[in-house]
Amino acid sequence: MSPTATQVEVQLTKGALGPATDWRPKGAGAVVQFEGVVRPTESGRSLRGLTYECYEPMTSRMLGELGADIVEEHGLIALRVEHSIGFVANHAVSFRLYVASAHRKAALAGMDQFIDRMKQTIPLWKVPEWENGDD
Amino acid sequence: MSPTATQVEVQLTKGALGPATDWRPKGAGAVVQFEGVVRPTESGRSLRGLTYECYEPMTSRMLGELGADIVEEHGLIALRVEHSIGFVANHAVSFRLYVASAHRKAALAGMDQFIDRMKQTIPLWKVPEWENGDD
Amino acid sequence: MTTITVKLFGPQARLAQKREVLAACASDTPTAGEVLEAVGEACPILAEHLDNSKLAVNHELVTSTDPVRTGDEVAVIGMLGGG
Amino acid sequence: MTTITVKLFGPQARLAQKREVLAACASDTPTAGEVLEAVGEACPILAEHLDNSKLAVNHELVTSTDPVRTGDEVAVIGMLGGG
Repeated sequence: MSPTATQVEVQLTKGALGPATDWRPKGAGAVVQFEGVVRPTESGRSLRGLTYECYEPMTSRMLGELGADIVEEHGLIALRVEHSIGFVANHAVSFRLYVASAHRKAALAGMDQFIDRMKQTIPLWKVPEWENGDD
Repeated sequence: MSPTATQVEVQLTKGALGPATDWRPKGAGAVVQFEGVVRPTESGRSLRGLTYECYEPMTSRMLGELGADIVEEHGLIALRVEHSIGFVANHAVSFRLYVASAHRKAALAGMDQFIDRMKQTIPLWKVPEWENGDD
Repeated sequence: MTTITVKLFGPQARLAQKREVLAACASDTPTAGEVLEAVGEACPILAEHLDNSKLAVNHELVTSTDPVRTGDEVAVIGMLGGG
Repeated sequence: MTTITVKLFGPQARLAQKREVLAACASDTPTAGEVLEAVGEACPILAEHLDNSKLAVNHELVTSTDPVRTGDEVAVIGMLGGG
């Protein structure tokens, strides 16, 4: 069975992500939510935040394809990914991944693998904005 | 460094858990939230829900000790566990675990291990309430 | 001969249809293992479901050789993979 | 001789201080590998940062032997472990 469109949702948002929603697909026994928060330092240097760039429509399409692959490989019920585009200040949320499955192990494994592959294959970049001046 | 009380929070609640809160400890780069949802069938039989029992104060104390162990072993920033006591109907949330860390891998590994050990060692029981009559 | 009141929880309490069992031990100074065995004798339907169980004495898990004394609060902590 | 306009993103765009590079290829029918090499020649500061990069041609990742044609939309997809 190949995943349907309704099982995978992708949303790119300008700036920091808003609060999480009560996402709980029917039939799920385990719902896991991962949030990536911008940290104020990188390699010991102080940041103001990060600027994210995408290459649409390729970015959304590839995130959707990756989500569908992960849903299928791990037998998940549904997956939703939210990512910021543009500047996100320290301490704000720039990435949120929701995964729903019947059981916990599949949800956690699918989540981990989605993020690994996202970093390797998705056209989505981050640029550090240093605290003092340009780079 | 052994974890401080403020790093680990335990909350047992009568009935289904309410909505998740915006839990995001200072310094966290990765915040993961796991929800356990009561599923309407078990071993092919229909349920009305599950009844959870604890043995206080042992249950809360051991959850706190487990949380502190996991925080220390995985170098986490903080951990919060919420669990229902009493009857929880199908499709409602009976368990929620939040884990915060600097990076993703530690958060996911700590979460997985907390739940594994919780099932093995914590005095917290579930009893199925079957759809038709008693058991 | 000592009789210890032992609390039951969860699936074990359902199975036994009671929340407490009186465990009659031959010894005046029974070990936790002897108390657990006496629980199975007092409530045979539980006997085969005690393999993964431990006793808590005064809210602390103990091993089977630890002593149980009259007046201790004793509970069967059965681990059935719930949660 | 073909000149291909190639888009840059993220850290690579910052490094090059531009969002597009004109890649001059000797061949009239260059491969993606030749275009990527020409990007490094046109913008030497990028050359050592193209090892983990691929080209996207019309929003599809291609391999280094795939052809690039005039009029294609071409972008460097550099993977730097972001996200």
